[in-house]
Amino acid sequence: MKKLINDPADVVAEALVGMEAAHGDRLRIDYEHKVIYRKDAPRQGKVGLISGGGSGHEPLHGGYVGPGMLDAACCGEVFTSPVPDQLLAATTEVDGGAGVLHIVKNYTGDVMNFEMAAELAAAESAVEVRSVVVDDDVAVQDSLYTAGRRGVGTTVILEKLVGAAAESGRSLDEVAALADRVNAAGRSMGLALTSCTVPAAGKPTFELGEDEMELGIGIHGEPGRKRVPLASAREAAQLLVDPILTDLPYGTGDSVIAMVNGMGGTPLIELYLMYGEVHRLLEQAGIGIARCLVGNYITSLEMAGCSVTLVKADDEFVDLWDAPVNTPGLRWGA
Amino acid sequence: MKKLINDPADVVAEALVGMEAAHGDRLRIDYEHKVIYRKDAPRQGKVGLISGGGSGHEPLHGGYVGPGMLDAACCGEVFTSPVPDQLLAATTEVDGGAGVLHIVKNYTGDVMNFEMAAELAAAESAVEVRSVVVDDDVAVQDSLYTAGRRGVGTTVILEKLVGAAAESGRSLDEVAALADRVNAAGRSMGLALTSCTVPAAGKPTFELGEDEMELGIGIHGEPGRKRVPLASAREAAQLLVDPILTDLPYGTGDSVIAMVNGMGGTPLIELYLMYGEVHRLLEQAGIGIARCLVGNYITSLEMAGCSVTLVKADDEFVDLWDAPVNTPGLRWGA
Amino acid sequence: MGDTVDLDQFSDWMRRYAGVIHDNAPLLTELDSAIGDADHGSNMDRGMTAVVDALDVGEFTSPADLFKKVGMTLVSSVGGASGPLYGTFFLRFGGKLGAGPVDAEGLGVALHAGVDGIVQRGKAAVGDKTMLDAWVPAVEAYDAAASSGVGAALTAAAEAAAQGRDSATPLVAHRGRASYLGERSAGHQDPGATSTVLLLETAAETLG
Amino acid sequence: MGDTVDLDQFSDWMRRYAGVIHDNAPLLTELDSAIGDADHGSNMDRGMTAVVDALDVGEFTSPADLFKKVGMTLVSSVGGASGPLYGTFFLRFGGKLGAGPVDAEGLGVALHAGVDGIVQRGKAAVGDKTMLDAWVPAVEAYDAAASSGVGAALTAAAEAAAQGRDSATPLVAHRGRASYLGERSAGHQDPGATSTVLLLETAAETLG
Ligand SMILES: Nc1ncnc2c1ncn2[C@@H]1O[C@H](COP(=O)(O)OP(=O)(O)O)[C@@H](O)[C@H]1O
Ligand SMILES: Nc1ncnc2c1ncn2[C@@H]1O[C@H](COP(=O)(O)OP(=O)(O)O)[C@@H](O)[C@H]1O
Ligand SMILES: [Mg+2]
Ligand SMILES: [Mg+2]
Ligand SMILES: [Mg+2]
Ligand SMILES: [Mg+2]
Repeated sequence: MKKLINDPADVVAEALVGMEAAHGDRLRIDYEHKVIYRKDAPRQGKVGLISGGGSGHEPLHGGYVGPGMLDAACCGEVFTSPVPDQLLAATTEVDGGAGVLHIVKNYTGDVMNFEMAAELAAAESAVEVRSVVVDDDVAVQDSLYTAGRRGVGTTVILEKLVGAAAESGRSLDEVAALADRVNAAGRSMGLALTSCTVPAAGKPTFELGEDEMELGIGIHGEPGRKRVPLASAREAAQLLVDPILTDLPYGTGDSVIAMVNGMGGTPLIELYLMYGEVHRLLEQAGIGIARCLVGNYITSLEMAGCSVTLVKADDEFVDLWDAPVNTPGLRWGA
Repeated sequence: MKKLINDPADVVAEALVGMEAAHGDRLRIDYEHKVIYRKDAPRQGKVGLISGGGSGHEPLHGGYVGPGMLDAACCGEVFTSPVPDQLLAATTEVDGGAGVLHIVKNYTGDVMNFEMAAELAAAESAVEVRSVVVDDDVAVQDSLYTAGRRGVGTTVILEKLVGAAAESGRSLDEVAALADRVNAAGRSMGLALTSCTVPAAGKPTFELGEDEMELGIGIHGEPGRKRVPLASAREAAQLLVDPILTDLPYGTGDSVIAMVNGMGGTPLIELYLMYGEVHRLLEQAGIGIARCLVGNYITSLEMAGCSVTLVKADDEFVDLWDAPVNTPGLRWGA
Repeated sequence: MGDTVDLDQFSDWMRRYAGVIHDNAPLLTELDSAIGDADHGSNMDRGMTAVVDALDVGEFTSPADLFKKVGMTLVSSVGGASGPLYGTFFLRFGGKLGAGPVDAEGLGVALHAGVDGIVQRGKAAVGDKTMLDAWVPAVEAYDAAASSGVGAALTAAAEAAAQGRDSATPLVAHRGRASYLGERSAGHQDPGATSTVLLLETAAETLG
Repeated sequence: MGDTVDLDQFSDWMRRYAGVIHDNAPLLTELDSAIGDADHGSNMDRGMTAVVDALDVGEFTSPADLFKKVGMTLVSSVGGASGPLYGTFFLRFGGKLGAGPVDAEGLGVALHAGVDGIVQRGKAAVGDKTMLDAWVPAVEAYDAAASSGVGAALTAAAEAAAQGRDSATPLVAHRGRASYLGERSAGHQDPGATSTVLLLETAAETLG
């Protein structure tokens, strides 16, 4: 295992030290609970926004804490959801009297830990808590009898849009309803060219031949839905865009916020090349791109590969997108 | 070779298509010359800033084109400096009557191609051209009898500071003098945990054992000064910071702009962990960090590893750093 | 039979299980690599290490107390799917235990309560290829053998758990991360069912 | 001897060299991987492909014309260190050729001018472990054999270039990317010296 770390058990805690050293002007860290806070949280009268999940997806979520986005991010171990204590501490801390929204990615562990935290918050405090569970990964068949779709790329866009809404003073009901609408409008699909190594595991999660790739991966270094022959960027873009377009709710004439996201080990030059391919496919499908992101936004450690996320965007979404944001991972207008 | 590309020969051109698709609101592309322009270039009365070099270092340089930073970036093939035609076209195009500064990284090829372009500009046009050659890599012994030090991380910081100065209306003389001062104040050192693969070469430039790393690398996937045993983050930080601190011009009480830069394949969580280590070492040395960057800013394709850059910063530098910048790769205050 | 399990035995169970988990962490992570995210071993190891630490510093007057601590510690230190699930198991399990030693019947009641907790928390069913594929046949086998005493019942439960774990191996997962793999999850042994078998085997050794 | 080289032979030299470079591109890139940035083969291949394209569409009335085009094309298409260096070589080389065929002496003058151009552009010297370690002994050997005619002189030049290339292999580089490796550059064959030897070998075959 080749990583710039000390003890694998300390990776998350030590990365937090670096986060605070780098962004102490804007962020503060609760090391006991491994929570990254917006420095001026709680903001009186503003809905508090909390997300969290396993680490290893940076800049998600800690990189999205700051004005216009999250109030707190709870950091689990690498690829392991945070525990209820962390989530409860953050919930209590960021409440400014207007309630708190939990932004949860749909994984069994994340959902259960957030649920327990919400139960504890209800029992132990007066904080009003709502949740949105992001489930946008079209690689996974949805059904009542399964764990449902995973939460992936739409989470980034949702945190931005909902962050802007909360910043503008919308109520918890409104913010939660918006979060549901963003989730409903978002679809993602990813592929991997290589695996990645969880520090505590010490070796790659899976092995992949020189001429193979994994299609339909999530963000936890896990194998995908199927292993397919290594494809050109052109074919790869089609493999990602097609299943999104055949899924609801996009059609000719619609406009989207589009993200071509790197999984962590793919260089930016390839991501831009992929974005060109995705752009062409959407043009062919008559879909406009209102705004876009190209880069590493929700990663899977050092995995090579990428994902495509499209969120159908009306004027409200575009306005929320354009609102100022000032976080380590996304910044404009500030 | 596992890459999200089509034909290796088309990587640079196709990535430019993606750049324009993503940032067409701010950038425009001359596909014939592979130049990325700030959309509103030339700006009358403003010194034009051009950089360029081999591709594969993204976001450098194309990602730093925009208000407050570069006017144009000339993209060579992967790890190959651009040719004089490209540089000459850009020089003519961005001149707004106040002259043009060429920002060159010190590599034999880059220097010669920029030199030829400057000669052609002098012969064929009335554009006044100055150059700064960045040579900040302490891994390389400097001497009259060698090619001198490589230009690496300081380039990013220099393009930001000089970009702010040009934007504020300083003259070519002033801008060129500032560029020299920034270069003189900057030092960098890097290491690699893995090699990378030039698309046209099709296989990794070098092989590295599971328990080895390369110390003193540049940004072209080349082997470093020496191969050393794989170290912990703590030791690795020391290996990078020590040779910088023993080199001029830092001392106790000084303040720096610090960058912990990923080479492309190292996840952000490791870069933050490394930043924590670097921060601690600088604190021990009595050096303050006025501003910092943590992330992938000047890369070597998908190489795993990182570099540390320190630029001694007085108040002028800090003010220039804080000035608004609006590029795909660096953005604040706008 | 009238044999009972006392506080010391329960405590011993947890300590022994911590050792078993530590030794088997690489195996559990390996299994989780194939159909999950390569952390089940480190998750359980982190959790049981925390449990042993808590037992070292705590004073427990009853099995109920002890397992409340175990459950809370797992919930607070594991994360992922297994933290809430094992945590809930022990919280509910302990909730059915009183202050004194417990007999085979009482232990059965507690086991049922624990497994019901897993079902409520995780909303999975037998055949979904989760730890429940080990737990559900285990409590059934326990019930059937309970009249022969704690030791025999736990041995039967551990054996049934192992069979359940193996019978789930060919299945396609419907819950947990393995479900994302669809058909590709078939043929792989479930990590959570594996840690459950280890828990029951250790119980048979320490409580019987 | 009074043998001369005409426009068609020069043109043939360039076309044959393009083929040689294409075939040797993997070798040149391999050499550049060890002490550089793994692009010398693709750089030269891109350049010589562009040269052939230019020769296909252009009309050339003199060797001077032809090599001006070759030089400009290399400068405009190669980049890196080798683009300006080989480009400058051919620009200066062509600058010493007239409209008609050239004899051994005239060719020697042109070769000298070309190599001087490389020195001026790259500021390296013999022993720095660059293409000059092939070029400089090559022109010396050419001079010594020029009285025996173009063929013999070019053969001598190519042999001297190969020896120069090999004698530079044990050296520590002082110029170009290889210099960044310090001591580690010793023991590796220089890619640019290698492509120079190929150029002179092809010259001996086509112009002799
Ligand atoms: N809904 C569920 N009900 C019961 N057990 C589950 C459920 N989801 C997952 N599991 C169990 O949890 C195990 C995985 O645990 P672990 O790897 O620690 O957590 P995570 O899946 O969050 O990484 C699976 O092997 C499975 O046995
Ligand atoms: N200053 C110099 N003078 C002469 N030749 C040089 C000089 N610098 C580099 N070279 C030659 O150029 C070759 C490398 O060319 P190439 O790989 O195409 O360019 P780059 O080094 O820019 O990647 C070296 O092997 C060496 O022979
Ligand atoms: Mg997990
Ligand atoms: Mg090169
Ligand atoms: Mg797991
Ligand atoms: Mg090279």
